[in-house]
Amino acid sequence: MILPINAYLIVSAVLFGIGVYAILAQRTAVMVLMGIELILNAVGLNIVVFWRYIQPENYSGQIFTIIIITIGAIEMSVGLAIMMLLYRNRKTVQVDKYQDLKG
Amino acid sequence: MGIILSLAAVILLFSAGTLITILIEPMLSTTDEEGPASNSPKNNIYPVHPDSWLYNAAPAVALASMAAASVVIPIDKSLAGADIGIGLFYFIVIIDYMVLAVALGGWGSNVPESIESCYRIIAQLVAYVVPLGLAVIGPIMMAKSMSTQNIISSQSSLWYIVSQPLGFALYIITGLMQVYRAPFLEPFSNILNNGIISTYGGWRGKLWRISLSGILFIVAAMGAVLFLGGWSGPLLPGFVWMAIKTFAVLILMKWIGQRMKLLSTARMLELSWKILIPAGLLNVLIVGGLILMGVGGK
Amino acid sequence: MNLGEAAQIFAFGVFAFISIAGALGMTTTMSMFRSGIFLMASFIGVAGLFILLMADLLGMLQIMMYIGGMLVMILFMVLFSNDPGGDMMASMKMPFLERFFSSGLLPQKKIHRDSHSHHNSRNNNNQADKDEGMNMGMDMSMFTSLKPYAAWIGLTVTIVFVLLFLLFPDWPVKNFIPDQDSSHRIGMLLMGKYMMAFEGAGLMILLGIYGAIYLARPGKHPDSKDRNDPSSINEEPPQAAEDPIEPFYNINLKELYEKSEDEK
Amino acid sequence: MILTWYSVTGLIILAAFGFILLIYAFSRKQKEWILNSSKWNNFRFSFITFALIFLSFDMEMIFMYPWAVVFADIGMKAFLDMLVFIAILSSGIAYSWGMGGLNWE
Repeated sequence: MILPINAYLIVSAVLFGIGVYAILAQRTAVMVLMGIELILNAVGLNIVVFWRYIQPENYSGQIFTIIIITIGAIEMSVGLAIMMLLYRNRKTVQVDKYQDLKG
Repeated sequence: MGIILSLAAVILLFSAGTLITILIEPMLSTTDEEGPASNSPKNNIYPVHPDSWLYNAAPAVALASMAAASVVIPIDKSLAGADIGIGLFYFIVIIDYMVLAVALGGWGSNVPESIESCYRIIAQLVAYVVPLGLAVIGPIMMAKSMSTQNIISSQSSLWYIVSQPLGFALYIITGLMQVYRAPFLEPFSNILNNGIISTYGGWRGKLWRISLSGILFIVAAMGAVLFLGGWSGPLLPGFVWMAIKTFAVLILMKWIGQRMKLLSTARMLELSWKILIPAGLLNVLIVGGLILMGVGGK
Repeated sequence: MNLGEAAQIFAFGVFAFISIAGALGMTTTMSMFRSGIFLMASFIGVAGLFILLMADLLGMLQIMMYIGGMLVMILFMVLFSNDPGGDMMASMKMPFLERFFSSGLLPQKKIHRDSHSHHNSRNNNNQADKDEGMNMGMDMSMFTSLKPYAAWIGLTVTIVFVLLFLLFPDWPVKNFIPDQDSSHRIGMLLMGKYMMAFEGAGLMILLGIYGAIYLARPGKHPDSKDRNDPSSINEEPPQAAEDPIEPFYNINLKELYEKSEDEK
Repeated sequence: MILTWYSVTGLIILAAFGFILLIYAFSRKQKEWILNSSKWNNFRFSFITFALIFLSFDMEMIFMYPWAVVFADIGMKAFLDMLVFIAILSSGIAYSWGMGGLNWE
């Protein structure tokens, strides 16, 4: 317990910032999906830190993180299926090329 | 101080185990070995345009995954690397690093055949992880804990191979998929001229050879722990029983390998998703019923 | 400050460095495969932090999920992009961070000089490259136009959170070692209080499978013709050298499947 | 206690990396090159649906392990729970099998 709680929170904050950069700066859809995975992960780390330092006797923090990782996995599979469809119709995955709805 | 002792014990015993596996393999295989046991080129060859970070990291990840997996295997009553509370889950997770290592090596070397073996390895990972998890759940349910020492102590009355034969069969088949031996050696087959083994020469080839044989030894040892009661045995000391059971499982896996037709990745994926996973789900329900009827899980 | 605590601080430093370097590498490296591997390294760093926080079941779950998931995602990346190896992009001028994280790759120019003919052969067999042409400007690049703004937004978000955590550190910290047998405790909670979460997650997994299968619509999209037939794919690998007794497993799933289709 | 277990694992992984660095230092053999052309594009990703449902099935394993550890203590209630869970997931497999997903395109 020698490490203060802020050390872990700063690490997850930096991961969150990099995730935001990854989503905004990347062109291919798969990299955007990886940015989202990174943000989900930073949030999971935050929850485990709060469980460990603030309420160690109640394990519901860990179950919350398990559900978050499940959501990350399912979102990855459905996201890749959608990209599969887009790749087959438009022959490209550059996110900024999908502008049909702009009208 | 205790950590250093158990560290030295694990490293000593598993390097000995791996070397014995390397010596035994030529004896067991009648035909010239095609899969991961084929010998790597002698000269120190390097691909011309490798992705140098990934290419050089691959043997290190392979050896680290083999070494980390050997922490959990108990050799005697007290002599385990570290009796981790979630030992079996740790074991299944650490074996995936071997797949990561082969994928890194395959893609990093930029040679067409090894790139193809990288794709085949990931297809094999997709095939074997879920049935392996389902096969391992039987012993966990009966032992009420995931640590390997508890599983062995709970098998003192009845070995798990007797109460759940379907789980043992599933474990052997997915164990063969895990170590890329005989029926499931598509990523290292002659079509892809031995996959990534042909792109690593000299001592790095030997490193791959050690890791791939070490993983075979460790999966056989874990099979002995899970289904044949590890080091528990009447007369002989613990580690002799463990050695006998491990090599029995090893020889069984090699024997099955020579009997079955080589499966291509397509057949393997269909086999695992259409037959092994339903059988695994059935195995979970059967073991649940057995426990409710009071057979295991005292 | 005995050995245990020093080791803990050292381990925290190593895992924090791995996760932040991995995340940075993911966004900046040119090769797509390598960015997947960097993201995997970042998740393994976070799993190490989980183990340091005594949540070992979560750490192992994290590693298992993200090694399998990441490798599958890399396969999709290779399928979608026509330059996953990062050769073409490695030759362009890059700021420091990109150059550092993609330093292992050999730039395309070298391949040009070495064997000019070989490069052309690579060029004409994938049609997608031909119409986009090899000499186009930055539109092939992996970054959108608003990259500098994104960098500033990411930076401000990080600075805001870090200052928040530094200036207001008054969390009600409790000095208590959690129960070591985490899998037993989680199992009891899953079966007891969080039964709905357990079944809800099952339903969500089912929805994930239904959605993915419906969207990917297998069997309706045979591979496009222009892909050359790779040499190494052959349906039936060579027969094992000698096969004394008939192997017990000899049914061929393909015919089994076709037979059941004919009856339909 | 968790930390001492994993410190053994960490030390063993460090030992493996050290062993490799040691060998790297001692090997001075002359390098020979094999020509390669990065032909990643003849990649036919024909197990798309296997990969997609593998992601979801990986998550099923996560929920099975804690359940398996506490199953013998709880008994019938846990068995019915898992029956529902397995029924849901086998319906996932049946759906993908029916839609023709489980074959190598």
